[in-house]
Amino acid sequence: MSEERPQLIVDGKRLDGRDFDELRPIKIEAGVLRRADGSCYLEMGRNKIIAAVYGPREVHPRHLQDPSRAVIRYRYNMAPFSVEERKRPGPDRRSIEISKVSREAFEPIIMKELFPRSGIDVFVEVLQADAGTRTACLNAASVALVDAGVAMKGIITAVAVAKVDGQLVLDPMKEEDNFGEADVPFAFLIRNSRIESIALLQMDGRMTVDEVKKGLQMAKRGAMQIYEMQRDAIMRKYHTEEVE
Amino acid sequence: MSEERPQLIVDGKRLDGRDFDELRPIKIEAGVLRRADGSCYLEMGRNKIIAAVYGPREVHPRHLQDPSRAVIRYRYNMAPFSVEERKRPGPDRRSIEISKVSREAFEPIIMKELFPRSGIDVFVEVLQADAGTRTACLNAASVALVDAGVAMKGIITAVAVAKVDGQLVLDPMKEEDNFGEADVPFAFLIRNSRIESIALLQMDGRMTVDEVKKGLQMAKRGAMQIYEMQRDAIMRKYHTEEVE
Amino acid sequence: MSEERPQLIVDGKRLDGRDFDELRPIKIEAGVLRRADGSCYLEMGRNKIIAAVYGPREVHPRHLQDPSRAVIRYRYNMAPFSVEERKRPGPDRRSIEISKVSREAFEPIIMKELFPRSGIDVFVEVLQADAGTRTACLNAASVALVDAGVAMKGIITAVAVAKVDGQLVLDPMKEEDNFGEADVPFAFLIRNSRIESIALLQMDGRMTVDEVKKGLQMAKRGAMQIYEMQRDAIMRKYHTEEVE
Amino acid sequence: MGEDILMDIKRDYVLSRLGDGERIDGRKFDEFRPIEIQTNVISKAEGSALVKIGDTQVVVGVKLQPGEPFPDAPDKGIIITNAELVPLASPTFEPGPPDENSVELARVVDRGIRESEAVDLSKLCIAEGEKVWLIFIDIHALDDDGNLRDASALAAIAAILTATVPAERFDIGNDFPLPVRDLPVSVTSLVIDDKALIDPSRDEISVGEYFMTITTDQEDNIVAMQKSGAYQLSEEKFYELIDVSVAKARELRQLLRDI
Amino acid sequence: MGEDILMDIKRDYVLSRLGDGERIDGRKFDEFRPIEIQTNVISKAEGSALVKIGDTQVVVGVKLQPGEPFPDAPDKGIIITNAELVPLASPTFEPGPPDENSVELARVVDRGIRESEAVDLSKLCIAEGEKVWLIFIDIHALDDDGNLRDASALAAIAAILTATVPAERFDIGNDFPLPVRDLPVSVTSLVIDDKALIDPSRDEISVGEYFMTITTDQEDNIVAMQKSGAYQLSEEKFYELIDVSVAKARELRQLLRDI
Amino acid sequence: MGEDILMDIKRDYVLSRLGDGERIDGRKFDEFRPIEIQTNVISKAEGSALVKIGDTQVVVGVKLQPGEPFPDAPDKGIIITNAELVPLASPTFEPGPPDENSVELARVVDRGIRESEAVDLSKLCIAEGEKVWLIFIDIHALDDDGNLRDASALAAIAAILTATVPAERFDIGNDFPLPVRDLPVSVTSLVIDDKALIDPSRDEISVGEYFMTITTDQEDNIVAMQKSGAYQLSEEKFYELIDVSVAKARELRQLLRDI
Repeated sequence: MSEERPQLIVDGKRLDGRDFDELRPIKIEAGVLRRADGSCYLEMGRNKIIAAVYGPREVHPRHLQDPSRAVIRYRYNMAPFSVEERKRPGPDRRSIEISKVSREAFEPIIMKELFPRSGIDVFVEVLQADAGTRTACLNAASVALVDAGVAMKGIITAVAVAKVDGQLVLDPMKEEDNFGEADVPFAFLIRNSRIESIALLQMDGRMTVDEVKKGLQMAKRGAMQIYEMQRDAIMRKYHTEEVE
Repeated sequence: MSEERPQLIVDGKRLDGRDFDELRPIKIEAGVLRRADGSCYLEMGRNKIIAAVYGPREVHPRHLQDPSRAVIRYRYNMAPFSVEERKRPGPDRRSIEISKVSREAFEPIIMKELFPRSGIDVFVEVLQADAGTRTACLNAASVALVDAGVAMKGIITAVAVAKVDGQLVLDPMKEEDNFGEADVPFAFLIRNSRIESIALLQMDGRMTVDEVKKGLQMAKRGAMQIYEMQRDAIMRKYHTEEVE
Repeated sequence: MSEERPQLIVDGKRLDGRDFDELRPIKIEAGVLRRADGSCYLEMGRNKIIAAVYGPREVHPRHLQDPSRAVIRYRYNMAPFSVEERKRPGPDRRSIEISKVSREAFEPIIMKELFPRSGIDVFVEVLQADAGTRTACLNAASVALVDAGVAMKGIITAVAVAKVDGQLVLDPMKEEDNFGEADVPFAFLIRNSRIESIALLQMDGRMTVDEVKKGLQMAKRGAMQIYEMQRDAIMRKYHTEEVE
Repeated sequence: MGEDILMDIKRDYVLSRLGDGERIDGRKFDEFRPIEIQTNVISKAEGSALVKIGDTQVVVGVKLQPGEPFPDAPDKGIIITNAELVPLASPTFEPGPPDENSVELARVVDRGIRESEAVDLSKLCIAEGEKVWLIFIDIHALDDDGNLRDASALAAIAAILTATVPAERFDIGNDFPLPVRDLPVSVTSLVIDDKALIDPSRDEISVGEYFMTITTDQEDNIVAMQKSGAYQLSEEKFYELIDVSVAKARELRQLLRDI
Repeated sequence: MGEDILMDIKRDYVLSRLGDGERIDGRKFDEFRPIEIQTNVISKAEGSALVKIGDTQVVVGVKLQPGEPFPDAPDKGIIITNAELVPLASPTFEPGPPDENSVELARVVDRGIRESEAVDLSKLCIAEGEKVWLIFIDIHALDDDGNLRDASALAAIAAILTATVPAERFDIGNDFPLPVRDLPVSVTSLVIDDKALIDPSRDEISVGEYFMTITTDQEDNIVAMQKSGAYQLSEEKFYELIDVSVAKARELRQLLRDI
Repeated sequence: MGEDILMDIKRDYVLSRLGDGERIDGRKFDEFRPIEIQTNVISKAEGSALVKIGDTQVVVGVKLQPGEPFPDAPDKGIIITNAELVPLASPTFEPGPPDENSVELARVVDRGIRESEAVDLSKLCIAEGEKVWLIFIDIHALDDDGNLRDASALAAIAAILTATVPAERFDIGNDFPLPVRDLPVSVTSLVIDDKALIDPSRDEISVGEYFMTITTDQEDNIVAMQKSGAYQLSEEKFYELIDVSVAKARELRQLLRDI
């Protein structure tokens, strides 16, 4: 099952025909679950993600409560059938790390002080994975939080940049992630339609300082496009509700 | 270690010489343990079962208490040496399921409202297994509960029926269970020496609707015989105590 | 990787040139950690041990508190790289047993009644192992407890004796432990510079009754030497602090 | 607290309507909510289906890979069924290893498929005694609005029906459809006193978790049964449940044939 | 609460009787409760024994199966000893993975068997470096009325004594008795101040878990010792315990010879 | 309680000094505490290092043993990095399986080594597709006075630098030094509002766990980054952190060259 490294950029285009700074097709729908307080279904390329938010609600056991603010949980989880080789159910080290940094991206943005002693739980399931699941999950979680009516200082929008065949590209898909030189997932706080700060940032691979800086600019442009789609999804949901 | 399927019915008799509606030899003794509040040792064919009841007693940790009634636990467990190939200690998926449906068989029968905030624990150990352990355990647990003096609306009596070589048989032993076409464990609530309702019912295999209905009748007749033996065991225990 | 059994005693000397009743070189330093309330680094032959004491401090969760005295924890742990073949992190059955009997060695000596509701935690890490780790850990833990200022009725000093090539020897190293006939770890309560009683005692191997009794005497002589070094380490620490 | 009171109100409402011989959502006692089956929803899986029964949603993915046979069935494929009640699907589900409810769900679905011999395991031997196909059936709950069990069973058999054995990926010949021999269908009822409500919704279950599941094959044989819940089942009710379950299963089986 | 007070009363009673030089059940200080050994109680096991010491009961089952040897002993069988303190046996035992008491129990019993070389492991090699017999010794507590340790050790060696190596079942020659070379016997005492009570009962242990276990082989050698419990042991008491343990072990060993 | 108040006081003190443009221990904002690297401290390990940064101490041991390669890299050695935040090292560490902090620590250190291709894994194949060298990098915290991450990363690469492949012990040729190609160095800063404190001490961290780690190789390329902690990072601060991290890493790398 050893894989040959394919050429990732041919004639200035990527394997799936995209330009360097082009996102994969994105589909976002808010309010897709009955039981959850807020929810979102999101496709980003071949990724299929579903996010649910529960809360603010009581925290059990009690000693986990914080008397002055809400406690945030974020659980990133992959379905066993979401990847080529069946994944054993339950958290592994990778998903523990992703859950941690994702939670930390949301914590300063959620107005936790409004909900003392309570918990806000964000659960995100990867039903189908195709690179960039952590950023796709952050985008879905963001919409689900808005759908749940959780008060936030802005919205989180996430996208990765990669270096493949020496070239910076936006929103890498599986082959680019597997065979590329570097991968940099970003999440941003967007407020008043402006990117205000970096909420999540990881990186592995090898890039020059200059490439990292350029990558950030590319990611920001991509994030603004995703942000518009997140807004649209939320609008559609409200609109539907009004009509009903 | 692949096993040949044997012929299970020869000349209208079963492998061990039993008639179709005949139980295996049963031996029941109440009050066999010192530490437990109630206990029972039971043999049903080659099954060897020991059951203990503790409670009503305090529940720890406190948040598991129910302020209005007793909390029932039921733990079905197989000793590592109880089966041909050594079983790893600890609960597996099968014993988790058996424990759940067995507990549910007892829950409506135990007068839980009499013991608010307390716990009643039923622990059953399979020391030697030979098919029908879940029904044998229910029979032992029932006697142990009576021995512990736990107030109940009746008694639980359990027995399985199986389909082997196209024939319905009562109380299948190992070979019939392994090579038969279907297995249906039943437990009944018996009250005033009458079967009042079904307390546990599972089934796997393949049977016609008509066979299932006939099987239930066969199980009821078997259960009444077991019930007499449960009664006897309890009587013997009380008698012994009076004599002492 | 099957190993040949070497001759362990040659010309009345042990493999490393020691006499039968000679300890390995010992190095003890108290107060080596900043975060811990008390600590000790100890080498005993090629063993490298570090011990830390935390407490008296609050016990969480609360239901583990004892309203009348301190609760003692003792955790013996081996670093994955401390032994020839990498050890999987986390407690195994051997370290669970060692932790238990080591805790029990300290429990009657620590003045627990002085610290109701609180916890005193002793954590000992084996960084490099070369036989006799449990006794080396006890010696280090003892110094760390004194360094933490925990009130005790005396001090614990530990050493093993072994039988190798038919001969009793003090403080066996790896080869003697692997290929010897018996190993007897002892810990003693020393008070007013006198051995008062046995605090820990285990044994595996094969020895005559007489050998066990002689072994105890040999262990006591060894322990008194170690005790002097423990005292020295504590003195040096106090001295340093005064100078500072 | 508020949660408990709400449950009490719901329960009283369900019971009062039942007293009038009605279900709260106006369904007949033997009527399922609307059912929707989408197959091939997960391209990474060898077979998959999303099933909705009312607002209840579940995805099942089937993955296949070569593995060792059991010693007592050296020439047969192996089915491994697992259910994850992920906390996304209900406020009452908690993260962590499978609890008794997940285990029971997986085992009941597994029994329906196994005992009906829905998959022809004898066609899934690669090298006798050495290598056979392992079939992982993973049940992933998305939204539990009641009766996850029938939704899972339906999604499992639908996913199996559309699954391909990925032989090429493992260099062992050509891909072929997973050989299916039967279409087991489970029908779950909620038993309340002398009534039985097929396909109970979450609100109806506020009355109590008193379930009976009966799974039948395409010849109306019973292949699996499971009474779950702390209640007593009368003999008459049991017979009635058998008959209605057989009848409803026939209807649901038609949906599978239409895939 | 009530539990605690009861314990206090028991402890005071035990201590006051001890003050008069007596044990609460009238036994001599070096006297075991009545001992009963039944072997071959579990036909599914290759060897088994039920031991009762007073009201304390324990079953040990021995199972054998082929497995890989340790790299440093390629031609030797392997002993794996496990103890389950199942919650059936005592109100203080909880379900769950083995705690420190189960682990210690298993390890002390294991050491007695291992260090006395009771089983001739060199006769349990099937193919050097590849396959040897694994001996699983499973201790299953039934009723803990004190001194589970000696009861377990006795049941373990009794089960071993009657065990058969099931070679035929695995197609590796004829069955043969598990080769036994020695009869280790453990003797446990409760140390209270200057007294030592052999084979302490549960009520006596209300005073504290101050145990000393000494295991000897049939030539009166010591093969295992374990001080357990938060107490201090004097040198004199230790010597006394050795002598009494050797003497009692001889008596108990006779029971094994009579099997 | 008292603990919390102490933390508040510390935090206020740190912030007030920061207001004056100073760190509490008088360091410059881009200044590390004194660093000490001792290698070969554990003779049982194939490579090892003890690193102290101020009072923070960590040991890393490297063990090697033959094992199976990954199917998609049949001719490459495998790195397995693990971190134990043992309770000895801090009052806030608890015994038990690795929590999210241990996992993150191990993964960030691992990424630095892996992505810089510090170890030439292609030289660690023993038999293609069958056997390669497994490299276990075990991070063992001893004293957490802040910035365990950089101390661990430094100790890991130092241990690797001095490691020997123990081929002789496994009868596969001669021992040889673990082939090292690069010297990744991580630099962690604490981001407080518009300030960034390199190598934060425990007391400084009382302000909040707002970390940014940037790991670079010997050609000043970035090979790993990790923002950890619930804070917002501005673009300007990010650029500034990159520049200072590259510069500091060069200094630290010199320490590695001097080993």
